[in-house]
Amino acid sequence: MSRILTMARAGREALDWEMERRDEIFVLGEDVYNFGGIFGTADGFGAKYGPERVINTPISETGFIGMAAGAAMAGMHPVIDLAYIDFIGVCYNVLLNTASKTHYMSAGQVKVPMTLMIGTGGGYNNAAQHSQCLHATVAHIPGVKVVYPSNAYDAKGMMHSALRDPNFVIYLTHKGTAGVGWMGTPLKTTLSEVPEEPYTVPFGKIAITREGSDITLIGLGMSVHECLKAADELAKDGISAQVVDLRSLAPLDRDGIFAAVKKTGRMIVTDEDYLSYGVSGEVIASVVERDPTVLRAAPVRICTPDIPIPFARSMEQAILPLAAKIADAARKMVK
Amino acid sequence: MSRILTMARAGREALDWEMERRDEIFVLGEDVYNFGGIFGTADGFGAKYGPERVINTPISETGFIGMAAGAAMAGMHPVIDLAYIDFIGVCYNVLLNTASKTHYMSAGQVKVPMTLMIGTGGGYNNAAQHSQCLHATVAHIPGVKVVYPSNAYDAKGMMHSALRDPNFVIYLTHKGTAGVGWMGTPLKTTLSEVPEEPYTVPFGKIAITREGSDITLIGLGMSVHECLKAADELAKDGISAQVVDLRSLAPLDRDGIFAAVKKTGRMIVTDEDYLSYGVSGEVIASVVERDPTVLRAAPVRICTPDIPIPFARSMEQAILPLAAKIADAARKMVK
Amino acid sequence: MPLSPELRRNMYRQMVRSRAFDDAMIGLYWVGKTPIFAFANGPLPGELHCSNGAEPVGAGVCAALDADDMITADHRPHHVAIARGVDLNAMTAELLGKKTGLSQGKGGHMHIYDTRVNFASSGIIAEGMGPAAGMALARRLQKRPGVALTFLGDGAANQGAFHEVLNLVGVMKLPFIAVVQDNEWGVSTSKKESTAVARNSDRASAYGMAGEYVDSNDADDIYLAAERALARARSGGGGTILELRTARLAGHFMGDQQAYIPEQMKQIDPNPLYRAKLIREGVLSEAEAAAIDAAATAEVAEAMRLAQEAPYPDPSEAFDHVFAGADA
Amino acid sequence: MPLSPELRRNMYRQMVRSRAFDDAMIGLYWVGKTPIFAFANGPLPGELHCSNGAEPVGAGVCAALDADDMITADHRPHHVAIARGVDLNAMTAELLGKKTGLSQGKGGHMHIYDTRVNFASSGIIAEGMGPAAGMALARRLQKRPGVALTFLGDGAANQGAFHEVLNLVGVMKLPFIAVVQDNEWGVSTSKKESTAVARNSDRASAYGMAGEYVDSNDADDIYLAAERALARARSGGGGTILELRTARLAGHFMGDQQAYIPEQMKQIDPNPLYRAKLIREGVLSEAEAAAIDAAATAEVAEAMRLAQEAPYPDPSEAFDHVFAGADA
Ligand SMILES: Cc1ncc(C[n+]2csc(CCOP(=O)(O)OP(=O)(O)O)c2C)c(N)n1
Ligand SMILES: Cc1ncc(C[n+]2csc(CCOP(=O)(O)OP(=O)(O)O)c2C)c(N)n1
Ligand SMILES: [Mg+2]
Ligand SMILES: [Mg+2]
Repeated sequence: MSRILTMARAGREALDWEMERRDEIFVLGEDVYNFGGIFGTADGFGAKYGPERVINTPISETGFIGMAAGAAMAGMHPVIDLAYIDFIGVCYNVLLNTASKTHYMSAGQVKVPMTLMIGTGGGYNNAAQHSQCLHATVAHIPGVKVVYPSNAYDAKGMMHSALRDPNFVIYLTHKGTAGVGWMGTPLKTTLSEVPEEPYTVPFGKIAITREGSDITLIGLGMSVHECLKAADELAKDGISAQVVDLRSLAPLDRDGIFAAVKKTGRMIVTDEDYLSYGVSGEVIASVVERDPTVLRAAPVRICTPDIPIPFARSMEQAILPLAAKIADAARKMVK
Repeated sequence: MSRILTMARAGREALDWEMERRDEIFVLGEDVYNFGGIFGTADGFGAKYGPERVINTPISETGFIGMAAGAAMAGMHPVIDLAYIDFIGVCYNVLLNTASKTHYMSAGQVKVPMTLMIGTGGGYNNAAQHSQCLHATVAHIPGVKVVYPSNAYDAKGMMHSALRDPNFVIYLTHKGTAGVGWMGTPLKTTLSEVPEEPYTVPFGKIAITREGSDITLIGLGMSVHECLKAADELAKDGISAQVVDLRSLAPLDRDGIFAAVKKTGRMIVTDEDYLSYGVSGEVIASVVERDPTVLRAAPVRICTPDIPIPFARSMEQAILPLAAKIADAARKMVK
Repeated sequence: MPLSPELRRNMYRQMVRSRAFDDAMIGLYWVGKTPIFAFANGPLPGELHCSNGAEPVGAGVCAALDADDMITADHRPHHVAIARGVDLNAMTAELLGKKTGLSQGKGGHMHIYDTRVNFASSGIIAEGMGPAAGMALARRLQKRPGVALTFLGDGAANQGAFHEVLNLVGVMKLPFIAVVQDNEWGVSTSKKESTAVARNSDRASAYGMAGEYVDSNDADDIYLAAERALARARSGGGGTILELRTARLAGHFMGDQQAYIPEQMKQIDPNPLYRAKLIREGVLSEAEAAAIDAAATAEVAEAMRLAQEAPYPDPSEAFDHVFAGADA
Repeated sequence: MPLSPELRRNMYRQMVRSRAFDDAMIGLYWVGKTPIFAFANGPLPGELHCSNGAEPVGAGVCAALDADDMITADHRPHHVAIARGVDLNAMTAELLGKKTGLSQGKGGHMHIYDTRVNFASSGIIAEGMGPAAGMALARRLQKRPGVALTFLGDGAANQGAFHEVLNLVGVMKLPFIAVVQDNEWGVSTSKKESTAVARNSDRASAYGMAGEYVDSNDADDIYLAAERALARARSGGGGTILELRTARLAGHFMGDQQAYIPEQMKQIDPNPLYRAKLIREGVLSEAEAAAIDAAATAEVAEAMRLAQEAPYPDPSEAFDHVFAGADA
């Protein structure tokens, strides 16, 4: 049976299913016991699984993520809630040098199966230190898988995949897509039919979220939804836009991206992360290094510019990669 | 008067000149007092300037870089030695959220003039946690300038520029280019005529390190020298390669890059940092988003693949972006 | 300075100014956020961490400071900022994201900067530790007076930055005070659950520095303890961990129902207690106290009026202030 | 277990095995690096941090361990690895970057992993803290026995990770021991210059745990202190900071001239002292001691021979082991 779920509830369902069956999975993070984590992915788990498997931690991200890595090395599968990606600064070494590299440095002797859930993004006026995306920063680390569902179906399937993966997986969710109360009414396009049975969504495959023939709009997380909105606008002008959801940054589906761009010959990459040294450059380079001649026009990037996120709504809205900008760029490119 | 200097000595000369004249400059980091920092940039400064201005710190990178940021906010200009960029993991928050964003978040009330010197790179079998480049990681942060001299002339001029800049500047040096003893004989191409007088090299301008007309080889730090070696090889085959030294990642000279690529119609981007979500993608995207038709062939990236750096020389040499790979790719592209 | 009536009246005044400010902000915060709550809605969007209950900390410590002293505060900065003398109009405007705000709308409530009174704050836990130590170091190098204080929560004392910076302060004997505000909670996690010792001030011995705990949430006691720590710092005696029992009456942030707080842990409002004490001890008459209360309410109302009338920044201003100097 | 002759002979044996290993590595290290020194040259490239002088720490602590116990070590891991029983042939081959190495040449000397004996090490300062705590936690969750130990330097005790993890250990009462090896230096910076307290073991009170300092660099004393800490951990008594005075006779790493060390701080070699003590106390005869010494030298020579004869990994192997499972 399928129901329409939010991403947060869909992810929770997968985690719950796996935890019921596998003793090696436990959850830790700040306030996971009472609050169930930033998106409520462990909502109610405190009562259900007890404080041994749902561990409230001090505000010690280096300490508890390092601890999680050690538990993973010793046969557990920790699931960590890091709330906001802005906080990676205080624990980056564990991501960069420990969890991601131990398997390699030990030539496979040691496995580090752990899932790190992090919320990304802004758009709700939380200013420069609580609105960042930074997904390119974590995706630049070798030895970690980075996935980024943008709808409930993928949220559940990718959570199952993450929990069954013998590697360090960073599972990102844009705050605005999760469908949690404090971010307002869930976006329609994030809600999807979610089967009750468990299923996996493989990493490293893009999704074609909307078919189209004139132009390819590529996004991830929240920007997928901005692309979809833009595609609706463009349809009114008779422009048929294909929308690609990257879904997985590491591995990145370069074949899928290339095929999708080739189909229309035009590409716009949207990204709420900072423009430079990020996803947008990587995606464009991945296409043109195969064959620049598939492009009938110069590719365009609609990203957050290289500036800290301003607090005031007037300024923040102006710098975000919103649908109107995407649609404008698409119109210029197609005409 | 000019002399031939190593990068390390050239940078030291600039720092010494500024410190002699400006009380607000002081140096801090692990072992700077006795060892003068990783490249000896503060060699002998302990005796000359005393322990108040040359501060040996505990192994507390979050603590002392945070402290440096506060000193900068209060009118000083700290110069920090962080040794290896692999260590950013334990202090990343100071870079990401404090030093880079305070000026913006205070709407210009607070300035954070500080210079963070970091060594990058491998090639000497120091394995996965002491050989990384990670320059894309720091260059992705808005509000920080990231510069990367690759020869002695620029090392001095950019050090003067950094010390006179009212912003947070990350000054990177590839260990293999610095010309310090423990990395062996200095590379010829890093040594240059260095005037005794102070001078500045502006940030945000590429250097054309070698003129050429058939293909443009773009690099930074160590990979500039691999490009130069490749260009020598290619010259023997009658291929004229232009070599571009990016020198500055933030700001990035997109105009200069575009012009250099347009001139030859062919580009290879080399980078010792991990391939994905790095400099190579950004450089390629910067060109094609202006005009993909300047390219007469698909651009090629010669970078360190997305794997941790292996220890053994047989494996490390195989994954580094060395001249032979660059020359091979160039030959294929030109013929 | 002894506890003069003047000083105590002023501490009370700062406490009610801070409370009036927070109450006004809470009122405004809910505009546009009911019946459906979302951070992004209304004229005061984003997260909001109010200081209700912690006013004695700001008032008591700041009353003991000199103009030369420097402060870094955390995600809950209002009570400290106000007691320190941060421009109330400009601070109000900043919370509303207006052009007339301290940071011209760029900062918001966690990023309060007022260089006029050496005040800064930021939103990453324990982030203020290093910068405060650096401010203290800068003054020493510049041969200028000034003690640096960082205000942080009890939860923040478990961050690595706390340890690294206190060790640096200990080694360098910097004039530095870590004001640990013990409200027993870090979001929904109790101090008992998160902290291996009952008092963070006892951790001072790990850094060769002084530690003091004040158990009362009373401005007088806090003032006197701050004076002791400041005297130590000014005379070259090094740093102090000054831990102050306080309260967090309005929850972690707006929207926090505090259902996790057991009945016996309900916290007491310090402001009416201090008011009653000053009246009881003849420092204030009821009428004088009422006048202070009314003045604070009026001052905040005026600040709010000005802020609401002020313009929003132009979208293009987002691109200003990324860099200082020629690239600005 | 009491200090039996058998145990003490074995500790001595581990000390000389470790010394023989390091001396052999130092010899090989300089091959190809004279007259001009460069990290990259010769059959043993990269940085090399030898354990000469610290052998009693590895021998004394590891002699007290059970097979179930788990270790994370730091950039100076040889003495601990060898005393723990890491495969000496495979470890030697790893330092030489050979296919037969513990990590098939991927790790090098700072990244020694041998899951057979629950041993891991890594090169970022204090990085082993969290993983060791996690191993202890895993065992608790799995209802399996085992104490986790992390070996780190005195310099590492000023890292944030030290604080965060000890607090976690304190709160969770994990069976955990932080073995702080006090050799008085972190590279060229003295403990006095870098650390606000004389003894890191005194910092234990900041985490509600036990702290003990052993001043002798003597394997017997270290063994007994380790036994006390282990007994506490096994009986649910929580963690210990066990700080051990030790020595760093071969400098921070190869190439370090140690010119910064003043004459009066010159360190003493513990190995001949322990040898003489065991002979004096009748635990070993001179001949038995000589036999142990000779056996160690021979064992290392054989390991070196095997390692030198072994093949280098094929360049293409660099791409293996990035991920486990289907993507491997
Ligand atoms: C490094 C980091 N981790 C987590 C957070 C999220 N966070 C914000 S406030 C807070 C609780 C802080 O508790 P405490 O320091 O006691 O201050 P209080 O809120 O009680 O005043 C947390 C966990 C953060 N801002 N930064
Ligand atoms: C986070 C980090 N900072 C700096 C270094 C460089 N480094 C390697 S060993 C070392 C000194 C360590 O001193 P200590 O912990 O006392 O160990 P010892 O070398 O004395 O055994 C330093 C600074 C590092 N590896 N990691
Ligand atoms: Mg608190
Ligand atoms: Mg040491």
